[in-house]
Amino acid sequence: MREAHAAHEAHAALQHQFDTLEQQKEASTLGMWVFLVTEIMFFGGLFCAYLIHRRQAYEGFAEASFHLDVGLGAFNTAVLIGSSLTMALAVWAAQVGRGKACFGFLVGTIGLGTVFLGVKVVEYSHKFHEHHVPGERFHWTGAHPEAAEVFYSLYFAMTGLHALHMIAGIGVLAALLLPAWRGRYSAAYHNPVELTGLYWHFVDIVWIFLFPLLYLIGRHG
Amino acid sequence: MWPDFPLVPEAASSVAREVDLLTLGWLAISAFFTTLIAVLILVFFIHYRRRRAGEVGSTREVRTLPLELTWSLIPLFIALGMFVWGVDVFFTVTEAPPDAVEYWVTGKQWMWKVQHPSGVREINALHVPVGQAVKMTMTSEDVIHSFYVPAFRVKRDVLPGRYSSVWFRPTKTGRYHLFCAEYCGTEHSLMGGFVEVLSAEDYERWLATGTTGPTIQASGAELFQRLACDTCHLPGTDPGATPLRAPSLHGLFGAQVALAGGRTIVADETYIRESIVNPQAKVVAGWQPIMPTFRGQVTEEQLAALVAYVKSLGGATPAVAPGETGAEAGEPPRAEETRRGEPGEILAGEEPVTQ
Amino acid sequence: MTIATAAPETHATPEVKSYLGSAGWDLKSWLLTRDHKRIAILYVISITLFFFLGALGALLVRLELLTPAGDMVQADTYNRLFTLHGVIMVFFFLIPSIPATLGNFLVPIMIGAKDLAFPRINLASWYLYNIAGVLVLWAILMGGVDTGWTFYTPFSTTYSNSYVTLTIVAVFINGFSSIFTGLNFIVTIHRMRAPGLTWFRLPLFIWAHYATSLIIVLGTPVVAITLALVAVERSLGIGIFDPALGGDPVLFQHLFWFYSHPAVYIMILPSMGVISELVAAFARKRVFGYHFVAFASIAIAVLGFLVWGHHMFVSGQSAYAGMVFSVLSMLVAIPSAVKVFNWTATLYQGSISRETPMLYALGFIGLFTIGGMTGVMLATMGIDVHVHDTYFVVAHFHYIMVGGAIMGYLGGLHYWWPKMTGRLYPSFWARISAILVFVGFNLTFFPQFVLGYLGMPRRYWAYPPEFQVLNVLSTAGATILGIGYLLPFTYLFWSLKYGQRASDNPWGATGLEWETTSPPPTENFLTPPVVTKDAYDYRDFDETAERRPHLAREEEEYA
Amino acid sequence: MSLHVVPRKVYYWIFAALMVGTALTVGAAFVDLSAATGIPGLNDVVMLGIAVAKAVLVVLFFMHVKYSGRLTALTVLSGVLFLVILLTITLSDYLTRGWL
Repeated sequence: MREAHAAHEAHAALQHQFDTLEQQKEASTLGMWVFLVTEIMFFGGLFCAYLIHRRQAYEGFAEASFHLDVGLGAFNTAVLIGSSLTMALAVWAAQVGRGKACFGFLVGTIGLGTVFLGVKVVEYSHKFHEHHVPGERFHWTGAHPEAAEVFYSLYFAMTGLHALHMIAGIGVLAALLLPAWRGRYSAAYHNPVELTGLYWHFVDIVWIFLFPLLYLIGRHG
Repeated sequence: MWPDFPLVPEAASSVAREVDLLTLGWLAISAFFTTLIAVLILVFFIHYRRRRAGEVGSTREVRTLPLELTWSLIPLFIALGMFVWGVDVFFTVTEAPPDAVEYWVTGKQWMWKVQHPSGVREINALHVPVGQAVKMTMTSEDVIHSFYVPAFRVKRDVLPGRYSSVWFRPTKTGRYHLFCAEYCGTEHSLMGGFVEVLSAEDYERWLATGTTGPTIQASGAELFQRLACDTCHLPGTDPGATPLRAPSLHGLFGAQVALAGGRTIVADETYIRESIVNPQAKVVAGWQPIMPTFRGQVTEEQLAALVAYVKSLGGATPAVAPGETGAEAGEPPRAEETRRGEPGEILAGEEPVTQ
Repeated sequence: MTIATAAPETHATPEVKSYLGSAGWDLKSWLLTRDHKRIAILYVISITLFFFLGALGALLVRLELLTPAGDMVQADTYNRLFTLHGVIMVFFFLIPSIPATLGNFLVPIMIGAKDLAFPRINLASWYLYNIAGVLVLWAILMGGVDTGWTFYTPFSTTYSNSYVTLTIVAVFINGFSSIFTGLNFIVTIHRMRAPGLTWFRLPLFIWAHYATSLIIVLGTPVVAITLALVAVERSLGIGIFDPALGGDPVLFQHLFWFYSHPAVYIMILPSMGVISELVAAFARKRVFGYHFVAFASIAIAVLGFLVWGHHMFVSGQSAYAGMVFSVLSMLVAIPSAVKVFNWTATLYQGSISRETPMLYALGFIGLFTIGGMTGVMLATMGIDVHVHDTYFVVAHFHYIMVGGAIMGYLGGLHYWWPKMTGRLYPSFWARISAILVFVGFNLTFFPQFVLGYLGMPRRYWAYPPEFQVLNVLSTAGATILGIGYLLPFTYLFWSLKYGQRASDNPWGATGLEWETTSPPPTENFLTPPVVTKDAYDYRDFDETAERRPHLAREEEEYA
Repeated sequence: MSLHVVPRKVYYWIFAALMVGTALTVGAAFVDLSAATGIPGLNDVVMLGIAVAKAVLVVLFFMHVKYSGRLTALTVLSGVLFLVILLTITLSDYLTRGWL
């Protein structure tokens, strides 16, 4: 809430509807969190569909999941966690006003994100060649063809939506590069980096759940 | 009620009065509260009307808690009481009694196809004897439909890919609307016809006018042989015989089935149907997933016959004597002769719903 | 509530420019505005267009139903008409109606802020709404969609031969427009309240909008992804919902109603907020049981998420899940009942005016009571089996959405119109229209309760002849209702140019919005307000003699 | 609210914990825990448990919820709560289908 005595801080980034940078920062942070709640529910619909279908056709899901590459999935998990680390460090660098370091960590985050997407492209093209992409050309030689198609429908929906979020995240990160290089972020003003960080970590969390749910069904069997 | 302008549909089933009573109960409560609110608003509106410009209402501080509790808790208790009553009526309406005779219904855009236990079939019409509890086991060939007979106060969605059921015991002879209540496409409003409730003798007479064919279980048994199901599942022979390639179907219906993968499910109509069209979905523990799918080879009505046959092999519901099905299994298919109407055709003597 | 420092006669200072003209009148200044008040006006224009389009659909539907036979339009056309009516009214009118217009205009003013927290997102919301609107119009012009607004699978995914995907894209985009509004409100209410404006000093309109925003933010994403899956399933032939491909249509219903039941509360809660304001202002009395009404809004928002399965008692859902949904539905009725009782109790010992907004408010309470009572009837499992998907349901939700939400919208529009435009409307015609709407509404929808209990299913193009009398009554009522809607459109439009100029506080009401000029300046207040009182505090009302010039209308009325 | 700069060391530790968690998840997937303990579905429980723990670490430290106000925590929890409502109530329908 605004302070009655608050004087207007003369800062270029302060928008007219706010009294202080502090109020602006708190508002935008809350806004990002509320947005992330909508994202939870957005992915939540898919997780719900996944849960019900997996319960109905567990054996088929396990069978289909065997055809995913655990190595690539685990590698990508590690890559994404690494990108979360560089993202957190980028926020740190912005907070302490080290623009060049912030720039470096942002580049690192973008790089790891790109690696993740690259691996995803490799995985998708495998699926495409094996005709495991649902639709007209879907072809399944093993058991449970119907459940396998449902599984891959959900696989592509969930990882595809996740990848779209990654791409959007990389776009936003790229927009931060120039201001970071120019040292625009400081202890007083680093909100764009921090909010992008929240978003990036959220995307990481989604993958933390997607990895065991999609790649690791019934592997012990 | 005056006859030309009814406010309540005819009550022609054993549960209709109970539903009406429940509705009447709620109506009384609704009328009480609505009248209370309306009268209070009108009285206050007149009595406390503004009499001069700038007048202000009472600014006295009042203790609100006692009133708030009163008007939260009283409606709460009423609502919970009505909930219990509603659940009670719901189970009366939905739980079929054990003596219910099973009919098989298939919905498709935009008609109802009914198979009587005797094997007689009809389209967009349903003839049932008065006083007899009947249970419709229903599925859909395409989209979701809903089987609705207002005079019986029963309704149930009919879904593709699984069976649902509705039951009723007609108490009055007569002709009642049969509607599709779940929007199902272009001719949704034309998907329906009439339920004719006949006296027992009239029903027998009506059945006799159609060409008699094998019972639904018998046509299922015939189909079972024609599709060579028996080569693996062996049900025609000794119920005790041990099949080699597939589990025996004797006593299957209603039983607990252990699946490969560790789960246990109850073998209901939907499971048996799924095992025919998508055999690998739920494989019985200890058996190989070698059964081919019959999707596309059997119609939804033939599936119903197969399921009815498997049900008749014993289980939780009263079974048809094994000898009976075995004897009729060899008869040639008679399905075509017993049809009482073509798709879209409206049976003689019945007006289209829409004039 | 009052302003400690602001001069009360600010409207008299001629140099104060209102938000309407301060940035110029050119189109560009409006289309690129970030002023929440201007965006509210833009939204009023947009939703009014869609309202009349949806109403046209309703009119044609009612005309077709004059006769039992399907004789005016083809069955297929009829199905596209009621779908048009449903999609437009639900997604493009009712959901944005109050939040995006009155809420947008009033939330910042009522909490003493200069604007919403994210003005650009607010403008983006309006643009998304219009993009979605253009897409849905495009779908309609190409031939429309025939799934009903519920998009039930597998009909929508596999069998319908209409523009389902395009419509879904439109609804999807519109969902984000809605989310942007909700997100903005939550942040604004949390972070931008004026000094001294604690949570329990907030007007109940704000509480209602906060609760609404929670539902929007938590529910809308689920329906967005669900409809996206329907579109993908339709285009690529994957099988999430179609049983022929291994899918599950009941799963669709769960996901759909998880949003679409709470969506009913998105429509009714803001309206309830409006009614609280109206009842307090026109009885000149603090709302009885303020805290209970405030918490009732939050309770409705939360409990509203636990009851979606009462749309599915006969769908093949388990009877036990049905029981849970049924009992929870009984619970959600209680906070609604609490509100109705509190509004009624507010009238007691009030000073009740007969201004138009109050007529709408009292009409709302009566109609909402009927809508609510029939709602719990539908949540009673034994009754729902019979009346599910019949005209009983149609009548019930129109009592909530038309008798509730639209009455609230019209009441609110008439209440804040002088504030928004600076003009008064002719109160004689306004009262006539309020009465016409009330009478026409009841005549339209009350017969439908009877029709439904008699067994007439909804979405029927042709029906058995014995249902004709009631259908004719209903269509007759719809005609009156239509006139009742055209009247305000006409005189409100007229008032923009010819209406008497409104004073800052023409109703003599409390609330920060009445402390600023009519219409307000761009940043809402000339002096940042500080709040020292509770909402609806009329204790000092008579002492402020300088208010009297504002009450010229009232002096006339009660001379 | 004053600015809270989290020391870099914390981030490195969290990163290490997340990597260990990932390794454990993969490990848990390939060992038949149900056979070893007799608890059905234990593998899935363990894997999801680790995933939840990892998510909590990310939320608390990388996303600074540990250092933020109650409102932030409440926002996160409400999101999770309503997701759980969606999942459990929907699932409860499917789990109780056979009861009648």
